[in-house]
Amino acid sequence: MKGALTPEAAAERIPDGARVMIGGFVAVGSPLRLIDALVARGARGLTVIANDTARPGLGIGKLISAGCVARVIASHIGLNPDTQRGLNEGRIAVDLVPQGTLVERIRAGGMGLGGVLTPTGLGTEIAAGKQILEIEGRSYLLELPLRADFALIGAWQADHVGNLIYEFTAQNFNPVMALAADTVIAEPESIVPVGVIPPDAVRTPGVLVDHLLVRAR
Amino acid sequence: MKGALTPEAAAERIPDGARVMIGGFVAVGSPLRLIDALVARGARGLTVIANDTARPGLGIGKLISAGCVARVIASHIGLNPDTQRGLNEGRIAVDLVPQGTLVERIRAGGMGLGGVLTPTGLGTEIAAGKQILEIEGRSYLLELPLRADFALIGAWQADHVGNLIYEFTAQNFNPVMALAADTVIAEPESIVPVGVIPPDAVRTPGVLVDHLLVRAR
Amino acid sequence: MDAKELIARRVAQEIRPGMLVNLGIGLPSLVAAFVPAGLGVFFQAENGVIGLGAPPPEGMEDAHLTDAGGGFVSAVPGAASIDSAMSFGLIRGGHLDMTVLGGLQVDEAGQLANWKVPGAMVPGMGGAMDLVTGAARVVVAMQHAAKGQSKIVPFCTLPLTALRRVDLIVTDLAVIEPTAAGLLLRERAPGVAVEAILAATEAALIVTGDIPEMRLG
Amino acid sequence: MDAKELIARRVAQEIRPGMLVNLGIGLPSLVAAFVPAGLGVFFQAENGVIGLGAPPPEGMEDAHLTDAGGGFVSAVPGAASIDSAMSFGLIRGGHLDMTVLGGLQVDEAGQLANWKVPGAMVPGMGGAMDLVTGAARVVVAMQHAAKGQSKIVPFCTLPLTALRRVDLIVTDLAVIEPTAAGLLLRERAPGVAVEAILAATEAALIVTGDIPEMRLG
Repeated sequence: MKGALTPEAAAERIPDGARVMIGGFVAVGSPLRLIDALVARGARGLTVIANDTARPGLGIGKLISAGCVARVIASHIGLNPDTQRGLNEGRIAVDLVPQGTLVERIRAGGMGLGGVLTPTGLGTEIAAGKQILEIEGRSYLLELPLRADFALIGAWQADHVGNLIYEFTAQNFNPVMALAADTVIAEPESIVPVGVIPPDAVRTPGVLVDHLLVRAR
Repeated sequence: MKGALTPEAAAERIPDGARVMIGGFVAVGSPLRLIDALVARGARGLTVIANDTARPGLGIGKLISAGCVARVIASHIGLNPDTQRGLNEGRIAVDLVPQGTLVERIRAGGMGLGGVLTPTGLGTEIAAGKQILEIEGRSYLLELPLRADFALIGAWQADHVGNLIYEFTAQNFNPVMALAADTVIAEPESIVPVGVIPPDAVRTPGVLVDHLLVRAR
Repeated sequence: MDAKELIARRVAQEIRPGMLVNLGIGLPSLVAAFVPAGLGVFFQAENGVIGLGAPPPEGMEDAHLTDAGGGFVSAVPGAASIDSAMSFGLIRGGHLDMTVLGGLQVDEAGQLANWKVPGAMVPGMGGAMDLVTGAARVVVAMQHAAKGQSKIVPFCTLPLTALRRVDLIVTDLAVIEPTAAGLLLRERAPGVAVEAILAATEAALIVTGDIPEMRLG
Repeated sequence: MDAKELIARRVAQEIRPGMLVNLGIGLPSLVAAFVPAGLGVFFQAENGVIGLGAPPPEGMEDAHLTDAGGGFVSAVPGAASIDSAMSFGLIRGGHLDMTVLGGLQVDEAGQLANWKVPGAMVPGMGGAMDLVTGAARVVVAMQHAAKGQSKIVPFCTLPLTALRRVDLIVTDLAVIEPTAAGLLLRERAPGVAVEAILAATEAALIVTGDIPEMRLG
């Protein structure tokens, strides 16, 4: 852990054109203040890797509507007509990835594995151009690892060394994304002294977190 | 969850020649009463998939010394001279697998993935006969998934629907093994009513557990 | 009884004690209301909970506990929070006993299309490709026709969700079982004649013997 | 100062503030005692804890909290429990800043052999292959010779642990840095002459300029 950042300082570090993983599922568990700061900075040309693009006016949907995003790698954009419109008008490139493949590709990128061998997508249009391996009599698609320049993580609580815990369905993609980016910035709802989060409760070890977002004022 | 079993009943269900994953690391986190019951039953010809074979008289070491084991798939046997002797005398076949590869092969078997693409082992004797894939300019060994007939899991606490939690380093291989066997039997140190283990604390969901071992008398 | 309730009630009859079941958003999510408590069934939401419960009392919503559509839910006693990697490991690894999904088309091979209408609507596959590929049993719950067009067709013209043949189709008119020989008509909705079903179905249906009315429990 | 303490003290000088460090069992585990508190260093044990601490006070040992050798340890404030999948994901994914391992041989290519003596001793690689492949920095801590035989050799005759060139070798006689050009002699133990090191080393060493005595902090 290298210290705490204000949302503004965090947004300044994330340059236009950066590749950014953002946790959350329809904005549940998304780092909402970090997203607002990127919109406020007027970020441009971001590649966003996330489960979905939420809804207009909500979470990642704000980045879409504000024109911050050039490319989306996600499993679902169906709740956000702005993403759909950007795709149709050629302003936003969209790579659709099955949700289970997406999380596993991110995990592979974060854990030093060369790819993911999955039956998901075989025989569908997402298999186009991909290598198929026959292993012990079954077929698998080879899907490549994903990494990013930044991972923006939403958490419920952090301690002073960056250990993170999550609540219920707000966990989703956050733990794997914390493994797969050069710089990891976590936005917890509260920050507590070391020892408050017991070792067995930790879901993301602090050694993976570069910066915490300062507490909300 | 299908109910609780006595150690004797559990050992009766595990036939000679079965392929058995056993959690634990030098017996820390191993299901010790299940192991004792297999020894008492006089099990024969087991294939044991585990991190290590512990020490003589301890955990999996008891299965080795009692002649229950025909084959070991493990990362380390160095603390158990009985395993070493069985190997040298041709009584026990030993497949040595790097620890990180072993856990990932088990996870792949449990999660429906076709294999593991890892740089670990490249250029060493364990790469012999294995497929090597070049992906984005790097080389990876293709390691195959592992599954078993039974997984014997050591846990700290279970609730009545089989949700499991672990303590400190007693977690180790137990959570992945709970994914990768046809029948999963968990041996918790205590069993508590539903609701005592909060949802966010659960490490192995009860839906993965077929049987709990009855409480120790 | 309206069409959606009829479908949901019939699908509920497919659920056996102790199953782990995933319900898609929209129509499939209605099924839960018709599954008797006490069956020991756990509902999984792919965004990260095993043990999804009914919407919470007014004013007790938790922003961190939602279903895959982003709607507020609760968690039943014995629930477990999981991250997306575990969620899709359960799905892809065959640990999910049943999934109930909506459909755009199902064809005579029993293959499903439900994630894209080229040129019109590209919501994305979300978890559908993993669910159809990995679940032990796949039930499609949908209206028999949309805009006067049969959704049960000789050959899917929309992009496939998976190669896998689904196990059952439940519509407001009929229950149909895809088999290697083709689509078997199993049941008809109350008061609906076989001739009416055949007339409303673009695909060929196999009709043998007497076709009973739907079991609605 | 005995040979092992000398090696451990010198290795401790390699550790920088905030690092995540894995210490192998045996000699490498002695290093922790010479790393100043307050550096913000976390020690990882591959069996499942980040934040390994010194042995607990007599009578306070926890059977579920051990190091990779099975010895009782404690956990420092801010520690996190992890399972084997996360543990080796951290190692293989490059999240581990340094590993300190014992060795049987290191050769002029900087390659390490430390897991097998064919026909004599087959302890297994445990986590060593993953650690050497994945850690950001690999330090070998070993006696310069065993039974009068140099352990630093022109070419490893024992099975390799990994293809990767290790970053530093620290022995009771010298500090040696493997490079693309060969093995650079960097430091000599207090009171040991360069000639004595060369005489005790079977491999060729590159000696340029004045070779300082070891920094021991």
